[in-house]
Amino acid sequence: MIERLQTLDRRWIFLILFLAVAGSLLFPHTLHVAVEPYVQKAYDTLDLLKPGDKVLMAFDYGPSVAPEIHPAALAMLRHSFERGAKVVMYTLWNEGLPFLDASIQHVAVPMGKRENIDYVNLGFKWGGLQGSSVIEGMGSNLKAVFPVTHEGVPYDQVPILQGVKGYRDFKVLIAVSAGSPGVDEYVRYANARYSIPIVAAVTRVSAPKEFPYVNGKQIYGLCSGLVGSAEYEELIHHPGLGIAGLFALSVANLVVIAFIVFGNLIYFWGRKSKKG
Amino acid sequence: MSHDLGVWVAALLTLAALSFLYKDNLFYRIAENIFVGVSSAWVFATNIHSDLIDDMLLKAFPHAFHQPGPPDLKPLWGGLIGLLILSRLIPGWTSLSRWGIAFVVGFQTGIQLFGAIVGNVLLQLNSTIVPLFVPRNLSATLRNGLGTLGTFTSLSYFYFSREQKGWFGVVTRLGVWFLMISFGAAYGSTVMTRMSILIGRLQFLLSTWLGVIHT
Amino acid sequence: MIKRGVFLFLFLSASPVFAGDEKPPMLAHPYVLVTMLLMIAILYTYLLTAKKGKLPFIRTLPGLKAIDEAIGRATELGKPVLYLSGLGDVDNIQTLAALSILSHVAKKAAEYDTPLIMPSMYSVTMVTAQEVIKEAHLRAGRPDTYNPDNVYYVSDEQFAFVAHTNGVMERMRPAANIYMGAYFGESLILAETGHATGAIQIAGTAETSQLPFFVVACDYCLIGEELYAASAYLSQDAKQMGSIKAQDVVRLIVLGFILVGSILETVNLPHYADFFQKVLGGG
Amino acid sequence: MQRQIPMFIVFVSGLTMIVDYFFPRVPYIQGAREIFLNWGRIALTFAMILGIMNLLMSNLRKVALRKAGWIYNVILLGSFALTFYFAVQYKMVPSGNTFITHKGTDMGSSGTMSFASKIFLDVYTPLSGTIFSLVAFFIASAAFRAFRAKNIEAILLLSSAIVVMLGSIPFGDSLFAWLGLEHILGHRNFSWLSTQIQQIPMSAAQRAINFGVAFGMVFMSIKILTGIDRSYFGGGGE
Repeated sequence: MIERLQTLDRRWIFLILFLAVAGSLLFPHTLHVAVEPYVQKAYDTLDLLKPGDKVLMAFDYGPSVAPEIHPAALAMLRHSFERGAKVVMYTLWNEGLPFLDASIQHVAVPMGKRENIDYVNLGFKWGGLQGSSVIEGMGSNLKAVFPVTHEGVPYDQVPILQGVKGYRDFKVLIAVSAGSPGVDEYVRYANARYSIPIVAAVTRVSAPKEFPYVNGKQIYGLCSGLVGSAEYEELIHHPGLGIAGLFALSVANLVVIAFIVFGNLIYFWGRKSKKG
Repeated sequence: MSHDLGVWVAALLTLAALSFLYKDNLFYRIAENIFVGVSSAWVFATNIHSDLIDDMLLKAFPHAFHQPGPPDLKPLWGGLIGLLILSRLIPGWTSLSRWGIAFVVGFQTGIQLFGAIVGNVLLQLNSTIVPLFVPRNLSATLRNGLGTLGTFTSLSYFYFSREQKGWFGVVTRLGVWFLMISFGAAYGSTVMTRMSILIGRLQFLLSTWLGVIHT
Repeated sequence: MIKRGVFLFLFLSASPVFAGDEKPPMLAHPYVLVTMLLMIAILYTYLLTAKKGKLPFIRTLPGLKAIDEAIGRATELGKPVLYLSGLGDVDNIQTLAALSILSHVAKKAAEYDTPLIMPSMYSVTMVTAQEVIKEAHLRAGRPDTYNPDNVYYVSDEQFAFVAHTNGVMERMRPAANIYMGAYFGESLILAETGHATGAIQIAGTAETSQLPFFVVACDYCLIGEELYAASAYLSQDAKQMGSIKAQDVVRLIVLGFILVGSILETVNLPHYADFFQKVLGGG
Repeated sequence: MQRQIPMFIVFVSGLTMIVDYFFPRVPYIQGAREIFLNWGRIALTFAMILGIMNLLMSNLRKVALRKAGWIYNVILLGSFALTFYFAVQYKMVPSGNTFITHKGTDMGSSGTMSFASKIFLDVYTPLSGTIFSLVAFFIASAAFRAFRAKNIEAILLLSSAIVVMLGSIPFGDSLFAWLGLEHILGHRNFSWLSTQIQQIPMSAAQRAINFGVAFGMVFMSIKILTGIDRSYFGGGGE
């Protein structure tokens, strides 16, 4: 019995997890969230924006992690627009473009924002090389990196980009980032050299890596994972995908904890029966 | 249930990829090979557009693309370096290809050098140094003390030129404990991330494809 | 004494920080320059000492011994060894460290005549790895057994690469999986699939976010900087060993800074807090 | 000679970046950074051709030799050709059309989409997401087999993992209200404890790792620039 449990076929574990998550999606509950200080900090930073301030926003993520941070991107974009800021958007991930587009469709267009005046989509530039090349380059000469917008309008003809040279012309950089190139490179090259404040939304997994940067005031606020997204949605009073996924997420977490406990029970039971 | 062919394709591919959990099988293998083919072609094509066309050809020959502005021939040098790297396709030309690689490695290394010094040494050092005792604030004192102790001992763990024995062994052991707590916490916080990806896929299957839930 | 040192440092770095639109100063980022020159000086001191034949002591890293054992086991079982150099291109220092370690692994594998499989995510990494392995075969005295088909490109897309590598693990059942270099979201997919196929697994990465997974799921794991130390340790090359020693000296300096700095912060010496806030912070 | 020229190139291109960073007023070098970065991007795209050639050739060879499972190589080649054809011809003029004209709802839109974007949305996206989602399952299996409390280190690892997991779910606190943690910690609870763990010991250890990684990076960079380390040639140390 013990041996069988100790060498339990992991496919049972897979099945249990699958059923738990699918079940909690089929029978959902609404949960309320308490806001973490880092998310509050992010909110407070963006809340300081004044009408006409320019914001740079990077959509550096792909479909694989979108469920986690895309809601945060939408919420932060909405918040910036609510504060009257003008947003310059781009992506260094070739997979990020559909999400950039979707964000415009879901947030900018319904809010009546005008393309190239209230926001602009600079499109995709391959970050490659850990992104340092592009991220470095954008600091002193944004135009060299993005000569035309995604829709093909030359840089100089875009009203929102008038007089914009590099990072120093923006109040804040919102980095929605799932890896490299992403927030680490922004800290290392954009913040270190041009001291542009960064507000970041990252996956839960890379969040701890950013904590020292937040404590070191290199990042001004951090929204991590689906929970962070949900908290931000709560702060701007606009529930969305973030809050919707929370219940299933909590159940999945409990299942994993149960497996750790279960694994240990078997381990100790096995040791005891060996001794005895 | 969806009537969109695309959604069906996506759903079937999702199931094929998930089937790997049961065991390696025909469907997984098909999905795997489709994925490798599609993704490499996709990335290649995107890069051709963004770097070869936008960054090189468009700048060097704007008129050919009906764009205004004087031609800037500098990006063609990038193309030349690229051709150098490619030259290894010709037998016996491998050394030329190293020249190209050397250029890329060289300037990138230069940037990483000061990037690491600024971002990861100086600024980190700056935020590590905190007062060890804050008057009339026990929690801040504890927090700063523990944090400094953690950084100090974990950093000692990576000291290579001394055997981890005696008093130094005690220090590094403490460092390992801090590392383990950190790894555990990172694992715990990752569960959230990864589960939300699974949730995203299941939401797609249950709502977009089957239509049994509404998100 | 410390105060004088601080003032010297301040004096050296007295020029203003470079700002984008102003006319740039002759010397921007002086503190960074000083730090860099200091590090170079330390490196060269220890390189010269090591070159004179005085090899510094470096403690053993358990994961490294395991590499040789794992290759040995693969040979006994008649199964291949899988080596991944991570998801970075050659411009990533971790990849370069991984290629350095590869040169050792490939030599061992060539000596034992065990096939080494290496799918790669980037073209240039693939090309470089091919050269590393070819040369390892030469050094092992078996140039004939080098098979370039075992080192190949898959796709620049992370998960296509992973999907393929998973398939390789399931089908070829390598007896040893060695993951060195930069890894991201896929670390646990690789490590758990590898575990299920019964392979010995040795990992090494400097990606902090992925370390937990490798630590939990692999048999051995090189943590952070150990990855860089490993390549030096394996080569037993005087210059590489000297640089590890130099790294340790810098570490001591940083430890000293933390200790002294915290104490000075605590007693709140005038000028001192300013020094760290403004001078270091202004990088 | 074979080694000297590339070493020289590495040194010069690296030094240019360093000089540009520290001495921004040096003529000729000023602005070299941007130009080099641009060249690097272009060069690496050329380099991609090496990999693509390798992929295509090895698969073609397997098909030609009718090696076991060659039909899979046909699938790979076919999907490559199809995607490449549509993706590359879609935006021949760089300005103008959008590469992906996906304007609509989340990930399942209809309307006027190019075939290239259909491939992206219906093949690339689900596969990438699903392969990634496998991690969720492996997290559970690793939790079951690898988190055994064998020694102090393992106990620390698993207890901090459990606390953080409980702390990050919204009802983690209420679930364990019966433990009476509030009475011991005041208003504080699991989410508080989890935040503390992440902010103090975890942050400290991560910082130590980061320091080490940075030292490694700095020294490796110096070694590469000065030609002490030549692993990028494929030659190891010497």
